[in-house]
This record gives sequence, C-alpha cells and structure tokens, in this order.
Amino acid sequence: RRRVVVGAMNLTSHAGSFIALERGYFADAGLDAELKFFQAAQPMAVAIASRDADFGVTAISGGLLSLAQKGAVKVIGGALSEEKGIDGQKILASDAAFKAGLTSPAGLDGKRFGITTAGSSFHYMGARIAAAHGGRPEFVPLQKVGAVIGALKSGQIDAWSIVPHIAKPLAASGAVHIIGNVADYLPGYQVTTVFTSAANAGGDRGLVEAFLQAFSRGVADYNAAMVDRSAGEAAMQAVVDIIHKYVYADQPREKAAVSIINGSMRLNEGAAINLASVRDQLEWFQSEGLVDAGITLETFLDTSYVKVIGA
Amino acid sequence: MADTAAGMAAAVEVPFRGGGFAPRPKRWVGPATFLALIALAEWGTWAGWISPLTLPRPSAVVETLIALARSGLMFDHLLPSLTRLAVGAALGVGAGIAVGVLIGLFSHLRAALVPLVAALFPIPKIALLPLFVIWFGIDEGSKYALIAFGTFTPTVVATFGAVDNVDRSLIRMGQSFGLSWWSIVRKIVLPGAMPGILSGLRISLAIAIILLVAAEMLGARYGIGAYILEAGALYDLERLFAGVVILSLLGVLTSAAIGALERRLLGWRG
Amino acid sequence: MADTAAGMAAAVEVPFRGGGFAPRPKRWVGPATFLALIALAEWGTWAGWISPLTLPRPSAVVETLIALARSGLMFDHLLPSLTRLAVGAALGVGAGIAVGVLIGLFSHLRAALVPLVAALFPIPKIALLPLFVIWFGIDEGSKYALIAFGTFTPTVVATFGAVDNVDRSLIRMGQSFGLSWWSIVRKIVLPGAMPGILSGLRISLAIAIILLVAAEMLGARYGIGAYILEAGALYDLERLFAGVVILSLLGVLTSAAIGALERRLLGWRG
Amino acid sequence: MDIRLEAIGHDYGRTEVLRDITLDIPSGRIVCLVGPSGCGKSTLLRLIGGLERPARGRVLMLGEPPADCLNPLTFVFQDFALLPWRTVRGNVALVLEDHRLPPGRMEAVISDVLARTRLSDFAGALPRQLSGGMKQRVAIARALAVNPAVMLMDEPLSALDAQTRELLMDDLVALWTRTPFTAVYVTHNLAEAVRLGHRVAVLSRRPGRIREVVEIDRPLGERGYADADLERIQKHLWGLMRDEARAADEELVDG
Amino acid sequence: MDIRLEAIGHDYGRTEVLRDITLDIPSGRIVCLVGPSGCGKSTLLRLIGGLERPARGRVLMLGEPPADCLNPLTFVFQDFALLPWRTVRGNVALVLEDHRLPPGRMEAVISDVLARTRLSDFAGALPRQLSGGMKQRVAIARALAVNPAVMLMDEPLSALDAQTRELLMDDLVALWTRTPFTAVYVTHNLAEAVRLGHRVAVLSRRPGRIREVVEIDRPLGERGYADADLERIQKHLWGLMRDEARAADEELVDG
Ligand SMILES: Nc1ncnc2c1ncn2[C@@H]1O[C@H](COP(=O)(O)OP(=O)(O)OP(=O)(O)O)[C@@H](O)[C@H]1O
Ligand SMILES: Nc1ncnc2c1ncn2[C@@H]1O[C@H](COP(=O)(O)OP(=O)(O)OP(=O)(O)O)[C@@H](O)[C@H]1O
Ligand SMILES: [Mg+2]
Ligand SMILES: [Mg+2]
Repeated sequence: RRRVVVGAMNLTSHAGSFIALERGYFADAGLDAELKFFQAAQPMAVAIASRDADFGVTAISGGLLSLAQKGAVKVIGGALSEEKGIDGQKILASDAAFKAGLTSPAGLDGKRFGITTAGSSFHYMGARIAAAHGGRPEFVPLQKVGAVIGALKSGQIDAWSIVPHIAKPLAASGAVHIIGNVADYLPGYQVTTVFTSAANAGGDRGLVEAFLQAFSRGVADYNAAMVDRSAGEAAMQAVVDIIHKYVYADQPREKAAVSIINGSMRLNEGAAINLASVRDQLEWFQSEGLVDAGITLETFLDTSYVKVIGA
Repeated sequence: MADTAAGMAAAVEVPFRGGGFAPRPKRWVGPATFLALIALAEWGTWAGWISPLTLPRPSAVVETLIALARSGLMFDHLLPSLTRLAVGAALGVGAGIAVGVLIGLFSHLRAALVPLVAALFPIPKIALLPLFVIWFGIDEGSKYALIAFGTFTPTVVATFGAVDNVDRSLIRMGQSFGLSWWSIVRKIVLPGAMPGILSGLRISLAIAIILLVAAEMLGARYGIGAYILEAGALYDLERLFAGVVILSLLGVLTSAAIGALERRLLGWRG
Repeated sequence: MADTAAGMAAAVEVPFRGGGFAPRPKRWVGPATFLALIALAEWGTWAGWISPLTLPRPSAVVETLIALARSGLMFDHLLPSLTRLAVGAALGVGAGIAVGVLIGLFSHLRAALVPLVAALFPIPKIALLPLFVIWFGIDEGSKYALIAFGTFTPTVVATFGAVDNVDRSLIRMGQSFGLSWWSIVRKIVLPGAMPGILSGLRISLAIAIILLVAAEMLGARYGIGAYILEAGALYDLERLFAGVVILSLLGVLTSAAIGALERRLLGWRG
Repeated sequence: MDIRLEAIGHDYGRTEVLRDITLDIPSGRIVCLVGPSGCGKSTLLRLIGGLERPARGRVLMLGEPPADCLNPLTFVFQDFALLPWRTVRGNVALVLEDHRLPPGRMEAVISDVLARTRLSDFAGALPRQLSGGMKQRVAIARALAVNPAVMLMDEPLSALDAQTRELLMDDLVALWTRTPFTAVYVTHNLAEAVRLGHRVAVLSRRPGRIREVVEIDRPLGERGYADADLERIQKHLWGLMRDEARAADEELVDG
Repeated sequence: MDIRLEAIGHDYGRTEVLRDITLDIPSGRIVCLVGPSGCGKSTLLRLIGGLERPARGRVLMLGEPPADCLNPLTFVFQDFALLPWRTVRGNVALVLEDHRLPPGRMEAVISDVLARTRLSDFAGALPRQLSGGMKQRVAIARALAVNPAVMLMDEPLSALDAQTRELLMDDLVALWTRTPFTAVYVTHNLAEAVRLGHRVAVLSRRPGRIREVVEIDRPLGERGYADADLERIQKHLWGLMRDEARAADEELVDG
C-alpha cells in the first residue's frame, strides 16, 4: 500500500477526505492515507509544493497559482462549488454598516470588505460581487478568518463573504446581517479544488487516480447524506459523526451537528471541475496584477483526470 | 563645649547632603503591584466598567489555566513547545557561539560575516515563514529552523562582542608566557568571553520564546503558540491570556535559569 | 659583533611571539562576500540547481525593486510604514526613557515596575494583535500601539540600566558641591546615562522594524510589511525578497543614523 | 573656619569602621590623615564633608566661612570626578551654575582659577584629552572656584604616576603659599604627608582610631624634594604603620 | 644570560616612539628604565620580551638561559594580569600547564614559589579576594614559577598604594638577595629606581633616547627606607627629568 499525506482543514468542505479515510475508501484504493491539518489554505499549498503533503483541497488563490507557475503544484479536480438552489456562501454586513444602509451588495462600493490576504478567494468574491453593481470596495487584509470575524462583529469592517455554517450563527447573534448569496453573483463558482504536486500529477498517474477514486467515494457519500438527503436520517447522522471528529470537535455533538448540517454545500461529484469558473478566477487574478500574466489554464490545471463541466 | 575651645565662634554641625541615587530593594512592592493590578482588573470586569471584550476577568483566566492543567491539555501544549524551544535554541545558540567566536578570532571571517549578520538582523522572521516551509518542511523542521535562525544572529553579535571585550592584557600575558594559541583561546579567551556570552544567551532565549508563536503559526496543532493563535483567532480572551501567562512564566523561568547558570559559572566575579 | 662583547656566548635574536587577537579591518572582504553570495544565487537559479521555489533570482529581485520604485508604489508602501515606525517608536521610546529614568531614580517605582516589565518582556507581540485591534481599532491606532509596546520594554530596561551605571562618584561629587537634586539629575545622571540609552535605542529601533510586519498583518493595504505579507500569500518570492531587502536596508540606515547621533552626542567619549 | 571632630564613631552594617575620633582642623593649616588600607580614612572624610552621617559623635564647624564662600566643605577626589562630557571650563562652571552669580562674575571666577592652576590654555579641552595630572589640576581649580573654607582631599595624588605626583605637590605648595587654605588631606603616602601636612594624624587599623598626631613645624615652602629632617619624621611614621600595613594588605576582601 | 639592545628604534604609524637605544642588561642585575610619560618605556620592554618587533635594531640574548628555565623572558605587568576565574594556585599553574612537566613536578614548583612569596595560605583564594599588593605577589610568584632568565617588569608597583609599594619593595629585595635574578624594571618612581636598580637608564621625552645611565654600587640589601646617598642620586635623576615630565604631563592626548 502506498503512503499518502492528505492535507485538510477543520472545515466541512473537507468532508470528502474525512469520509474516505474513516470508511476505508483510501485503504480500498491501496492507499495508506494520513490526514495533515492546516490552519489556512496558503500553507497547505506550500506544503504540497515542499512535498510535505501529497494532496490537498483548497480554494484557488494567488498563492496556488504562483506555486503552479513555479512548476510545483497542479489542480486535478474540483471539490466545493456553488449551486443554485443549495444554500451556499453568504454575503455579510456588519450591524453598523447595515444600519447605515448597507442592506444589499449594491452598496458595497467604497465599503471596507474583509479578506484574509490579498489574492485569497474572499478577495475574488468581494471584487466580483461589488463589480456586478459597478462598485469597488476597499479590501482589508486580516490574515485569519477569526480576525475577520472579530473585525466584522465590532464594526471595524463593513462586509465579508463566508460559508453558510459560519455565516448563519453570526447572523443569528444579531451582530451581523446576511445581505445576499454568493451564488446569485457567481453561479457555478468553483470554490475549492483538489490539487497535488506537479510531480504526482505528471508522473504518478496511478497514485492520483487511486486518490481521486477514493476521494470521490467520500464525496458521493457526503452529497447523498448531507446535500441531497437521499440516504436517510441514519446515514446523515453517521456522516455527521464522522465529520464531528474533525470539525467542531471541541463542541458537544448536538451543538456541532446543527452547524455541520447548516454548512452542507455541494461537493463536485467525481471531483468534476467547473472550467468556466476557474477561467474567470484566473482572469480576475491576472487583471488585478496579483499573479503573472503569463499563466494559462494549462499551467496549473491538469484536466486529464476528471470530468470538465461548464466549459 | 565648642565655645570653650573656639571662643566666640559659633559651632554648627555639618549638614548632611549625601544619600539618595542608590536603589534600595523593597521586597513587598513588586508582588503588591501585581496583586493590585489584578484586583483592579477583577473588580472592573466584575462591576462592568471594563468590558469583557477589553480584558478577560483574571479569575476566569486562572480557571482556564486550572482547567487546562487538569485536562492534561496543558502538557500536550507545553511538551511540543518546550521541545521546539530546546532544539531550536540549542541549534541557533550553538551555531551562534561557534560563529561568534570564529568572528572574534579571525579578521577575515569577521570582515566577511559581520555585514552579513547585520543585514540579517532586521529581517522579520515571520516574513520568511513561507520560505522556511519550503526549505525545512511543514513539520518540526521549519519550527526548529525559525527559532534557530532567530536566536542565531543575536548570539553571534553578543559572542563576538564578548570576545572583543576580553581583556587584551590577559592575552598579552598568555603570549608572554609562551602559551600556545590554542591554550590562549581555551584558557583565556573563552572564559573571559563567558559573561558576555551568557548575557547574550539571556536575550536569545527571550527571543526564542517570542518566536515560538510565529513558529507555531504554520501547521502546529499543539503548542503554546498554536494555543494562543487559536484563541486569538476565536477572540477567546481568557485562553489568549492564559497562553500569554504561560509564555510569560516561561520567560521568567528561563531568565532565572540563566541567573543560576551565571552564579555557577561566573562565581569568580563575586 | 655580539661575539666580541660576550666572548664565547651565542647571540640569538629574541623571537617574536606577540601579535594576533586584534581584529584588523579588511575593507573589501565584506562587499566581496555579498557579491559572491549573490552571484552564486544568480548562477544557481539560472542554471537550475536552485529551484525557483527555493530562492528567487537576485536579478529578478532587483528588477522588482526598480519596477516598484518606477511605478511610485515604493513610495506608497514606504510612507505609511515610515509613519508607523516614527509614531510608534517615538511613543514607545519616549515613554520607555521616561519610565526608565524614573525607575532609575526612585526605589519604590523600581520595585513596582521592574517585575512588571520583566513579565511583559517575553510576551510575543503578535499574540496580542487581536487584543490591540480591540483596544485601538483596526486602523493606525493598533499599529502604533504594537510598535510602541514592542519598543517600550527594551527601552525601559536599557534606560534604567544606563541610569544605574552612571558613575556614582560623579553623583557624590555633585552632592559634595551642594548641587540641587534636579541639577544632579539634569547635568550628571542624564548625560551619564546617554550612552546606554542610545545603545538601547539601537535595539529598540531594530525591534520596531521587525514588528512592522506584525503590525501590518491586520488591516493594512499599504506598507512594507503589508507588501511582504501579500507577497508571501501569493508565494511571490521576488516581491517577498524585494520587501525584505527594503527592511534590511531600513535597519542598516537606522543603525547608521544612531551611529551618527552617537558621534554627535557622545563625542566626549573620543 | 575651623573643624572639630568630636568622638566620631561609625559602622557599616556590623563592621565598626571608626572609633572615637577626636581631632581639630585649624583654619589655614593642612591636616594629613594617614593609615593602613581600609582603616576608614575615606569614611572619615565623607563624614566631615556631610556626605554621610556619623553613627556616633559630631562634626562641628566653628566660626563663619569666608564671605564669598559658595561651598564651605569642598572635596577633591582621588579619581578626579570630572564630567567627561564637559570641557575644562564646563567642569568648573558646573559648581557655580546653581548659585545665580551676578552676570560676568562666573566668567571672572573661572578665568581666575584656571589661571591659578595654569590651565588657561586648556579651557576648551575635554577630560579625555588630558593626562591624569592635568585632570587633577582641573579638579583643584573646580574646588578653588567655590572658594572653600576647608578642602577635603582624598588621596588626590594617588592615581597619578610618581613624577606627576611630584609636580602636583609643588603646585599645591605654591597655591597654599600664595593664599593659605585649610585642608584635610588623606593619603597613603608618607612622603606626601610630610611634604604637605602641618599636622599628621596616624590612624590604626580598622576600626580606625587615632594613634598619634605628629606636628611638623617647618614652613611648607621650605620643605625640599629629599629633606633629611622630613625623612626622619617619615621613618618614624613608617615605623608606626609598617606592621599594620602588612596585616591590612594580607586581609582577604571577603569569604 | 645577558640581553643586549642594539640601536633599537620603533614607530607607531608616523610617530617615532624610540630612537637608537643601545643598552646592556647584564646577568644577575636589575636595570631600571625611568623617563617621562609616553616616552616609550613600555614599548621598549615589549620589544625586549618579543611581544613586538622592533622597526630598527635588534634585541639579542647572549648565552644560554638557566637549565630548567621554561620561559627565558618573563613579564610582570602593572595591572597584574591575573585570570580572575582562576585561584592563586590556578594562575600559577596556567603558565606551567603547556610544558608537560613530569608528574608531581608542577605541584612542587607551585608550592615552592607560593612559599617564597609567602602566599601558601592563599593558594585557594580568587583574585577578587586579594588586595592589590597580594595580587602583584601572585604575579611575581607566577613569573618565578617558570624560572626566568630575565624578568621584564613594567611599573609593577605603580598600581599599589604607597605603603603596599614599600612592603613589596622589601619583598623584591629579599627575593633578589636570596637568589639574584636579572631584571629590566620600568618605573616612574625615582625612589623605586634608586632602591632596586643596579643601573638606572634615564630616557628622554618621545622619541625616547637614552639620556644617561647611572650606576648605583651600593648592594641592594643595604639600601634603607630613606637613605641620604640614594636621596642624592634621586635628586640628580629628578633634576634630569623634571622639565620633561612637566612638558609630557601637559601634552593633550589627542586633537
Ligand atoms: N558604603 C560602604 N558600605 C559598606 N562598607 C563600606 C562602605 N564604604 C567603606 N566600607 C568599608 O569600610 C572600611 C573603611 O573604608 P574606607 O574606604 O573608609 O577606608 P580607607 O582608609 O579610605 O581605605 P583605603 O586606604 O583603601 O582608601 C573598609 O573595610 C570598607 O570595606
Ligand atoms: N599599540 C600602540 N599603537 C599606537 N601607539 C602606541 C601604541 N602603544 C603605545 N603607543 C604610543 O607610543 C608612545 C609610547 O608609549 P609607551 O606606553 O611605551 O610609553 P611609556 O613610556 O610606557 O608611558 P607611561 O609612562 O605612560 O607608561 C605613546 O605616545 C603611546 O601613545
Ligand atoms: Mg580611601
Ligand atoms: Mg608604560
């Protein structure tokens, strides 16, 4: 059995990996998988470049594109994506900004929009959503999701966008308000992708295929249990149990379950990837001068493993 | 009595005009200040004129610490941090002392390395974090490297300064008695540089503790720094302060340890 | 000649056994080392045995710097950073010197504050970042505060150490001539403490530059620290190194400025 | 103005340093204090100058200090105690600045004392540029600037080399001959004591007591570089102190 | 073993420090070097000891050093140059350790020299516990331990107080009387020179040249504390040097 290190974060969007590991799908595919946890997406990409990890799931960011350009990593499939009709990422406004009139994304122009770092997915979303109404927000880099939450709660930034299981409890507390859905602006948005080192993608097809196969089984289980709810209540509770081992592990099961269920978003079946969304993201990063203009889709994308959608 | 001797002259006692400008230890003031500040914070947070967003209640911090110790998590966080500190600082300080002594002894090395060290000194280590991951991996390697790198430069500077400050007349004495170069280095230069090296060590270890948090920004699940960062990200002030208190104690302990080492090694200073 | 005087005795010239242990400046070695290292990196990245993941090509870094300067963005980043450094360091150093002098002069204050400062010293400033944001807001306030706080403690320590080290015999002289307390402080203690205070300033400003990156982690779009962080997030090594080079130069310049200040203020040391 | 020490005693912690010292310092005369190392000479001088308070006994000033005296009891220290960041002129000015002299007066006083100590050419020099002997001349100039009633001199020449010491002794004699001053002069050096002292008080080992007070009648100006009479007194003093000096030297400083 | 200086000259940068020094140091005698401050006495001693290379001229050793001599030219420094982290015994041992003596020999040598300098009781003391006089006795013991052919002493007593100086001079005379040693003895102090020197060489101001060499015949043991004959020689020497000493003292150290 091949040893592989799978990079993950303590988020429901990584459920595909959790389920594949817990239910032995990796083992079935001949892989001896180990999960390695990261606090942020950027270090995970760096870790794959440095061969500390073999596979990861993360948003397309400027850092990922840069590493791909340096020949270190390759995107091989899709993971999380926005889908009309399924509760997706929310656009938030702080209480103060809301009271001052920021009640819809149309008012984002000139507002302080929280992001973790320049070139992060938050940066892309904020810019695209505001641009839909002809606006340009001021982006405030805060490094960590926790810091963005704090800044939004205390009204030091005006707006942010984030996955539903974080957005909903925040809105419930009254400190912030949901003013829109990301899916309305970026339909089919390919939020996160599966990626590996360029060496794996180019030279170890067997390994990559094995991983994708196991990962896809995990994804299928998740979608069935949590998104489509077609597998029944017991199956859903079983998946929640698995996810709870990794997400909100420090909270009691009942409390965590609510958040986990709230946060359910579609993962791409068979790790299919939405090429149109990916292209749009690349173009935006390039137009902002965040990544080199010479990067092409081929530079960072290997579409030979999974189905391409939206092309 | 004075009058009998000096006749009419007035006898005045010499007025006292000395004293002062000599710090006297006041043992109770230090602890009392700490207690007063903590009591103030407790009262403020309890009465409400300090908002819980501004400062956690001291008693809550203490409770957090106790819970942390009870659950055994304290140990889970301390062990990796202490290991990182020990390994990283040992590497950085060891290399720093070696390079510092070489710089102190050889003019060519000094000319080559001193500007290099001066240029490395003001580089913030967090800025290099992404590079360290590529160079040393995401695991313990990059954490050791970060702490080692952070302690290396101040140790070098302190060490070659200490070697420079070794009394040249002692070295001349050694030469005048025909001592070999190696004897002079071993018996005169190194012991003579020891006080300076130890006080450099004090600074280096303080820096190592400060860098712990930066080192644990990347890929650490356990460790005091990771604990603090997590608490910070969650705006959990109790845990944040609990972590800070642990680091602060660690700093005080390290400093006391070096004090003990100094008393042992530098007893000759009296 | 010797033989005529000493008869049969052999005349041997005294062998030389001094020298060494005295560093000699070698002007060309320092720059040469820099150039050699840069040339090596250039060659390595060009020939491919240094991967672009590990190190950027030096010439590309220089190009980035030139482009940055040409586009005027350099100025946009430098201005806020220099302002933050100036305001933060002025606050921290000013308060640090004041508190340090008071600690040096008054035993009660010393007993109260020294343990406090010792406990604050090992607290990593990045750990407190979330707290500073709450206390001082996400804008310039928290950045000034972070730099001020980071420079405050080392300045206090250096200053009261310097006051303690003022030659007591000079103070006794002042008293013996009936100088007022205030005259002694102003004319003897403060000038006497100046060398120690200035060398403390050197360290404090180095720390201020290092803290710039941490300070600009939260909510800064412009600034050298923000530029470095952004480059790190984008894994853009050219820009990362360009930023680090700017900080390094800033450090070297600050150090030179303090050197000039020392030559001006401490000319009496000769 | 005379000084009288009445049964002075002093301790540091549990160490008795001085015991029952009674001594008169008459106006216009130089009283030398000699004694082995650590017998409390410097302590006694600090007590006289008011820099410390005696544990027992009193130090009395009898009579008025001279009219324009700014600092009746003025020290000259072994280590010169010059401010290294002030010039020669600035160091002298230091002790006048607090006194709000009429305008021009300060300049006049400084020029006068620098001239008397032959330092006029060096007014702008910094201490680090001066030899030890010159530094001590600056310290003497500074002491003269406040026109003291009594000079308290703590081994003023012992940090100097033998030749400079010789030269400065001549200078002191010349200064005294022009305008006699009162002084308590602490020294280890018996040659100095017999050259400069009208009265030499010999202290015993710690706790310091007065063993003998020797009067020397010959006028200061007539005492030569190597004078047989003085040699005799010096030999007598050495006889008194020799064994104690040896014992004091062989004492361990601590533990 | 004799030492001969042949037309020694030396410069530091563009300053000429010594000029054309020719001098013999005969075996078993003490040659004193006196001269004003900065005239190059210490430099000359360093040249003799091989710690610096003369710019001009040669320093020659004539004849063989004694059989068990470990370090023919051995210094005694003004500032003692003891390692503060070693005990008295350790400081003496330092200069023997490199010589691979037969077992037990080192211990024997150390005990012997400590006894000769009356330091046996202080073998375990650290330098900081010792008075200046004791420290210099340790330095002398250390020098004796290597059984030098020539002792090069650079103002060995000038860091000590006058009384200790007196005591140590007696010690040196006693040591020399028991086993005469050869020495070059630099001093500022003419009293020391006439007490300890068989031959006194007077140097001029910088650049140092030899102005006069005075022979003193009277045996060391017979020279007393204040001796009329010696006083006469001392006066003569002082006459030679006085003006130069004054000029040297009034020189600014730089700019
Ligand atoms: N401030 C002090 N605190 C404690 N002990 C002191 C203090 N000052 C002096 N002593 C001790 O008091 C004794 C007398 O000291 P003092 O300096 O007066 O002697 P001295 O006669 O001037 O000696 P010396 O000849 O070495 O100058 C010494 O044993 C000294 O260690
Ligand atoms: N290493 C050196 N480099 C440059 N100049 C030096 C050096 N050593 C001594 N000098 C200069 O050479 C001159 C002679 O110095 P030296 O120490 O030999 O004089 P000295 O006669 O021993 O003086 P003193 O009586 O003060 O001990 C002085 O002017 C001194 O400043
Ligand atoms: Mg004294
Ligand atoms: Mg000399």
